[in-house]
Amino acid sequence: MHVTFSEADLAFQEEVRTFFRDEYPDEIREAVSSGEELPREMQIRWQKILFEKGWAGINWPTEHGGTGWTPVQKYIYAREEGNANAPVIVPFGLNMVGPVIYTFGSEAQKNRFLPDILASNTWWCQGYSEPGAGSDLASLKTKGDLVGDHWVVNGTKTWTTLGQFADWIFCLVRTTSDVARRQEGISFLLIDMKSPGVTVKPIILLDGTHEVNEIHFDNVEVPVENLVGEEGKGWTYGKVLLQHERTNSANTFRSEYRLRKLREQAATSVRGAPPLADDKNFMRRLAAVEVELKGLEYTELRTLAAVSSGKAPGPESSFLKIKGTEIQQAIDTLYMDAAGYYALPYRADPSVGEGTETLTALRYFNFRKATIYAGSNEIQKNIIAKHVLGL
Amino acid sequence: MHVTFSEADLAFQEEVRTFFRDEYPDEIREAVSSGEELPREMQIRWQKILFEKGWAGINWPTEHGGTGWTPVQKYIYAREEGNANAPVIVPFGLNMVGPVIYTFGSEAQKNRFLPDILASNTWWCQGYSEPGAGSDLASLKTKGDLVGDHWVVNGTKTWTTLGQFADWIFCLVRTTSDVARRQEGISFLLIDMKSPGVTVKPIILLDGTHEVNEIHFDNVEVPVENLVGEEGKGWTYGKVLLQHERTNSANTFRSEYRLRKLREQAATSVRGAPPLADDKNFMRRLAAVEVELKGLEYTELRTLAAVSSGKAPGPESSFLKIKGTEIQQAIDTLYMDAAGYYALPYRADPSVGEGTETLTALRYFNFRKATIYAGSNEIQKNIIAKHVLGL
Amino acid sequence: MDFSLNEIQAMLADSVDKFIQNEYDFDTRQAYAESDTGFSADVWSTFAELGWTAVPFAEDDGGLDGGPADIMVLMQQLARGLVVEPYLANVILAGGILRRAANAEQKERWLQPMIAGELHATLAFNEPQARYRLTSVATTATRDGDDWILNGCKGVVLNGGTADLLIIPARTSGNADDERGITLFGVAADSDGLTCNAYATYDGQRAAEVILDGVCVEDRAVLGEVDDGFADLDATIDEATLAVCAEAVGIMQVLKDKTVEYSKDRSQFGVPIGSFQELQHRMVDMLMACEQAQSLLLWAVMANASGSEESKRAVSSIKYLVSTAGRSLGEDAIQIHGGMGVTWELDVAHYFKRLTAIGTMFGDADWHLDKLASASH
Amino acid sequence: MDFSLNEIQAMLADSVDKFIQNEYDFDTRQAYAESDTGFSADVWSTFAELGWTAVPFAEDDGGLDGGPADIMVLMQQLARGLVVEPYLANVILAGGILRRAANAEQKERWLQPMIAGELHATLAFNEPQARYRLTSVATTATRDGDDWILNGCKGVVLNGGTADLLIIPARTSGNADDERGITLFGVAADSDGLTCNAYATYDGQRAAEVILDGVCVEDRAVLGEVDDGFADLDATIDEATLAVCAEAVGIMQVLKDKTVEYSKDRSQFGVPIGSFQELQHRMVDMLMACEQAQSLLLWAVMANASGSEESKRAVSSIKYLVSTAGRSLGEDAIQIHGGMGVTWELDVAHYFKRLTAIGTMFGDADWHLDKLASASH
Repeated sequence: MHVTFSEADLAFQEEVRTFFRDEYPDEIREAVSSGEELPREMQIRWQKILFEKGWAGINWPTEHGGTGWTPVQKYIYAREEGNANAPVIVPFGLNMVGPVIYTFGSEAQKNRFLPDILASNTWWCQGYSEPGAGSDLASLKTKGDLVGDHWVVNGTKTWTTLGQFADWIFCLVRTTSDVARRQEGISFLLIDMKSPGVTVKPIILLDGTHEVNEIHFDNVEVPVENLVGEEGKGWTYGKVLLQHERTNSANTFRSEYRLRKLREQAATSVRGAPPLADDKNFMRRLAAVEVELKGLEYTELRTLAAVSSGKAPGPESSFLKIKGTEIQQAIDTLYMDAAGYYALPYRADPSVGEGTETLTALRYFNFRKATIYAGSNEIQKNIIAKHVLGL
Repeated sequence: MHVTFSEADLAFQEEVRTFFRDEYPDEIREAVSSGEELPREMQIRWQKILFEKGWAGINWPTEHGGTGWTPVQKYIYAREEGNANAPVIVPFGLNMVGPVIYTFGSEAQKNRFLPDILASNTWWCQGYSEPGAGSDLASLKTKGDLVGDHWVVNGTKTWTTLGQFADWIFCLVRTTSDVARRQEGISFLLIDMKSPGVTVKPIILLDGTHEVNEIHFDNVEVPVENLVGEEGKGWTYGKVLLQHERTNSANTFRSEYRLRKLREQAATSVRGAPPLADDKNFMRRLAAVEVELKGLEYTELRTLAAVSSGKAPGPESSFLKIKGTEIQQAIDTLYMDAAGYYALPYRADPSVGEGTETLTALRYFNFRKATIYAGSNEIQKNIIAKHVLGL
Repeated sequence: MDFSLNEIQAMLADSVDKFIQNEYDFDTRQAYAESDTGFSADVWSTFAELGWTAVPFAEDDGGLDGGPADIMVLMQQLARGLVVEPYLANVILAGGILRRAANAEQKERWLQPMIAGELHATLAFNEPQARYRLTSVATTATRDGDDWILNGCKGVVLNGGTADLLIIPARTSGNADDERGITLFGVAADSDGLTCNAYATYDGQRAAEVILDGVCVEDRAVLGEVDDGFADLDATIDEATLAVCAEAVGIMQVLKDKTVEYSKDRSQFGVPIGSFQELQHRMVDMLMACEQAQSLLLWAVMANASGSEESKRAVSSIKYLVSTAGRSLGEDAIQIHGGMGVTWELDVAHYFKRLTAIGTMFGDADWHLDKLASASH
Repeated sequence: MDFSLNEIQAMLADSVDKFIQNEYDFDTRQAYAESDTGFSADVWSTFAELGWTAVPFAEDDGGLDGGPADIMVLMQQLARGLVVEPYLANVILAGGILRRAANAEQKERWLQPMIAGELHATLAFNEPQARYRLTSVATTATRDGDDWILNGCKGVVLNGGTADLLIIPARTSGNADDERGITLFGVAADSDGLTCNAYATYDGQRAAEVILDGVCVEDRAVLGEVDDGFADLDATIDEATLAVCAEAVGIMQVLKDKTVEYSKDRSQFGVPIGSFQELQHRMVDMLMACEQAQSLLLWAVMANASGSEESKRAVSSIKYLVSTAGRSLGEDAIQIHGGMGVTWELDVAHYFKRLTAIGTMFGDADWHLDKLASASH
């Protein structure tokens, strides 16, 4: 029983640490620290730096330009990335559609799409949710009719994150309606956002940000060669992504970074006030979240150890999603409460408050979404009740 | 908007206060304070004192020897009773079967049973729950067959509180099995505990106390004149009781008394330790319960004001039951945590610990029942969801 | 014992309710909130015409002689419209000081025009280093002949940007955090040396950072006695706390109702989400939180009105509940609304944001629970 | 990185598991708990024969050279049987001190017979006024020629009534609550002036109040250095904390499993209660609490074993979790079992009581969260 790494892993850790120290540009570092959304061009610049380094395809096999890392290496990488507070990779291309294409796509699709995804030349977005569907994903209504050598797509997708920047969208589309189970008859289509009939309508979130969109498809023609895998099997491909989305949402190292920063902040005087570290109540709440996070870290490590020793990951992803998002929100709340009155100003002059104080409430509001998206936490509990407890 | 009482009510309050000061025997007062279960004879002695004073039938109309008090008077009485830490009245006769008999019973039943109930000459117990039924009361299986001028009763009742002392039991018994709704065909029978075929089997609770029992009926003959009201209408009569049982379970003034005592205790040094009042965390938890209790008190007052102005009480009883028992359990927990290691000794030599310290955990364990009995809190929430929120 | 509204309260509740129903729908509110000043001058005039700005003031001062219960009724109704007009800043905060401390000349100069809706005022009770300590007054006022010179910063001054009059607590003696030595000054917003950096707050309201750099005021700017301003400041903040708690309770009820309604309309997996037991129980918890909050609010208002010794404890109790139960009720409302709950478009998110802002105002849950923990009963 | 058991641990786990399965069912446990001594002497001999009492001791002392991870495995398995034999008192508490502080002669006199199961020992780490402060040692030891005279009280001494040897921390210098000035003494239970008032505890175990009234011991009773006993006491209590946390995690898993099982079997309103969504989500919370607890336990055990600087923080973290999440898990287990959950007859209630007792032991949730709050990271 130990959590020490092998010599090779320690050397890898050193390499990653050096990379983040030396090659993470100060300009981007500061933009991330500001707490504001990272501008698109900085996001792409960073992803291209990773591509140059050969670290864009974390989960990808080497044959497609991926890292081919072991689970332990991925873990080490994620930890260093969190410690460095590096930008969160936009997942839709690299972590979502990429793996679907190299797993289920044709050779032509692989050749056409994978290089640009890896190099962050194309910006992808996700067309899963639909208005009125929410967590009940299989109830989707967007339709594709085969007309000649095109799928003619009609319908609406929603909650499409950063769709306003996207070149391409991957969609679940109902291509056969006469099916026994609602999960059947759904296909996985790749759609060029420049196609005639595609409209992007912003959805403004409660904190005033434009982050998600509604995408309308009005007789959009999609060449048949943009169907991934078999017609009607899209649900199966899509589920693979969802599983990934959930594991990813634990965000352990991001949370660890933020808690550490909060402890540092609490030890100093902000705006001439006594340090929050003198406030036992606040520190107790902080400590209670630290305990939960440490538990989650070791739960992840246990999952990792199981995966490394060849066991398939199970519904742990639901567990990690629930705990991870609960902890994220608890941290958001602590930051907001630490700011006191200075959480109130809305995108005020930066001279108001100190550091990121005036953004704390906005983040708190924005991240209420964390327990809703990617299958609400209630849905995750239903999954655990059924698949783990057998209820 | 005011909570002041009328002159007459204030005079009544003074009378009640004087009564508890002067006529509540020290011996019983000390026995109650000890935290141990009150011996049967003291319980009866106290109830007879109330009877002599004319205060036994709090809810009873004057024609049957009741007080005829207004809702405000009952409220004042309950408050003074709580402040005095007077014994809790055993409810089965005075508060439960009594009202059923004077409301639905025959003249003969009224004459036969009511005087002894009022004078606490007979000890009653309740036969509602059955093994395996739990909160699903209507699933009861105890059967009564009409044979000549007797109901022949077979079956088992459980969780019968203090049934080991009882002279009589009132029971819900299925007398017709061919019914459209399970709530039909149930009758309300009064059964002499000395009848042949009645056996009382103790159930020991997790704290080691004998408080509840299983009552077996093996061809017990019950004279037809012991059927209350109409055959098959017992559910309706029984529901009246349950409503009462729930309101009663708020126990606001008992909780208030216990919190006040706990604050006093915290201000003093126990076993030479620094006063708990110096422990900000403990006092914060205590204060948070005080807030909840004050809210409950005013919720009760609002209900009382509504009832006084002629509005019928609604599903508030479920609300009061949930909050009241949650608060009771929170107070139990505080007492146990205050005792620290000295909650551990089990019925030890009284020289171990101070005051009631060694009984605190036992009470905590025993009162886990509070959120289970009288319709579990989950059932109460179902009721509110349906009848108040319309879900 | 009577919890019903008296005739005047019932009329007040009814008139606010009608106003919200007829003239203050959500889109209108949003338009006012996004306007330059953050509220509608016309609506504010209407408030004055309807006498709402006069409620807590003495008849001799042109008021309606109302008390905490009347303010409670009004605030609980205004909450339903998420009203952005500066009632709290003008009537409760500045008004609370003026009512208590102003002399006849000051009332004529400041209070009466404020009641008439012609002068905007606010109370700068907060400083950047203060967190929730009212006594943390680092702003100084020093004698300069017959005048006073004020120096310091005031933080998150509610509606500071549109106020004509700023009431400034300043230290005239004593040490940081002493109660004694705080003096209240009425300072015109256009005074030399006064800078006001105004901004929107996340709840659709407005506030400002105010810098006083050698601001010179005459002696007649002093409200009440020199060095003795704390008691009035403290009493005013207690009233303001009750006022925002009444608003919060109103918001909690709206959020609860809207969530229950939504759960009946919204279907998932072929059934209304309100049929899921776990959500049902959560909505029952929301209902119970509303009832507890309403109960504590009544207690606190009556205790405050009667000047009972319980008053401070009651105020901290309702504020603690609003900050804790209000927060979890708000979070549940958003969660049950799902994706829709986190959009700007839906009013629910804006009720939630206002409720969150109130949670912090005049002391958060920790602050008030600390007071309750050390209170003797 | 490897969380699997090594060969010895797997064998240990397996042998305890087999023992519980075959020889320690619930009725047997209850009979032992209700016997005069509160445990079975035969079972204790078996423990010694199987080498379980030897686990944490050095090979030179007749031990198996095991570490915290081995103790964790053992305690987590013993938990499943709610074992009442005094493993904690003898092996972890008294053994922890003897292992660290005893000289060769003392080891031969006390440690080896204890490992052999022939001598019962315990550590009287608590005093009536101490609450959870280990430093609160008011019991005094004063020099009397070559001997020491002990006076004072020790409270809730685990298995004090059946111990032959009591290890008594006593103050030989310094003031109340000083770390320095505490000396550890090995005192025979039958010493003149030592009174032991033994009683059962609510979790089916035993404890005692011990009064030392001029108890005279020779100098060779001193374990370790005079005045310098605190470090060994503190390290032993950390290990004991981990041991009871491992037991608690074992109990939590049992309670979770039994509750899930019960909810499948038990029907109400014509369906298994496990089909009610609200209960399902609560059982998911129970599962998640078990996973978090298991994770923190592993962290704490590894940190303690490696003597890492995180060790204290890790111990407080798992104890805090066990005391809070354990409590609510236990309460939920009882609630979901309904009426059956509050009966003596069902084992569930007894697991719950033991879990509650552990919640208090070596510091409750508040105590450990305070430590975590002020820890620097």
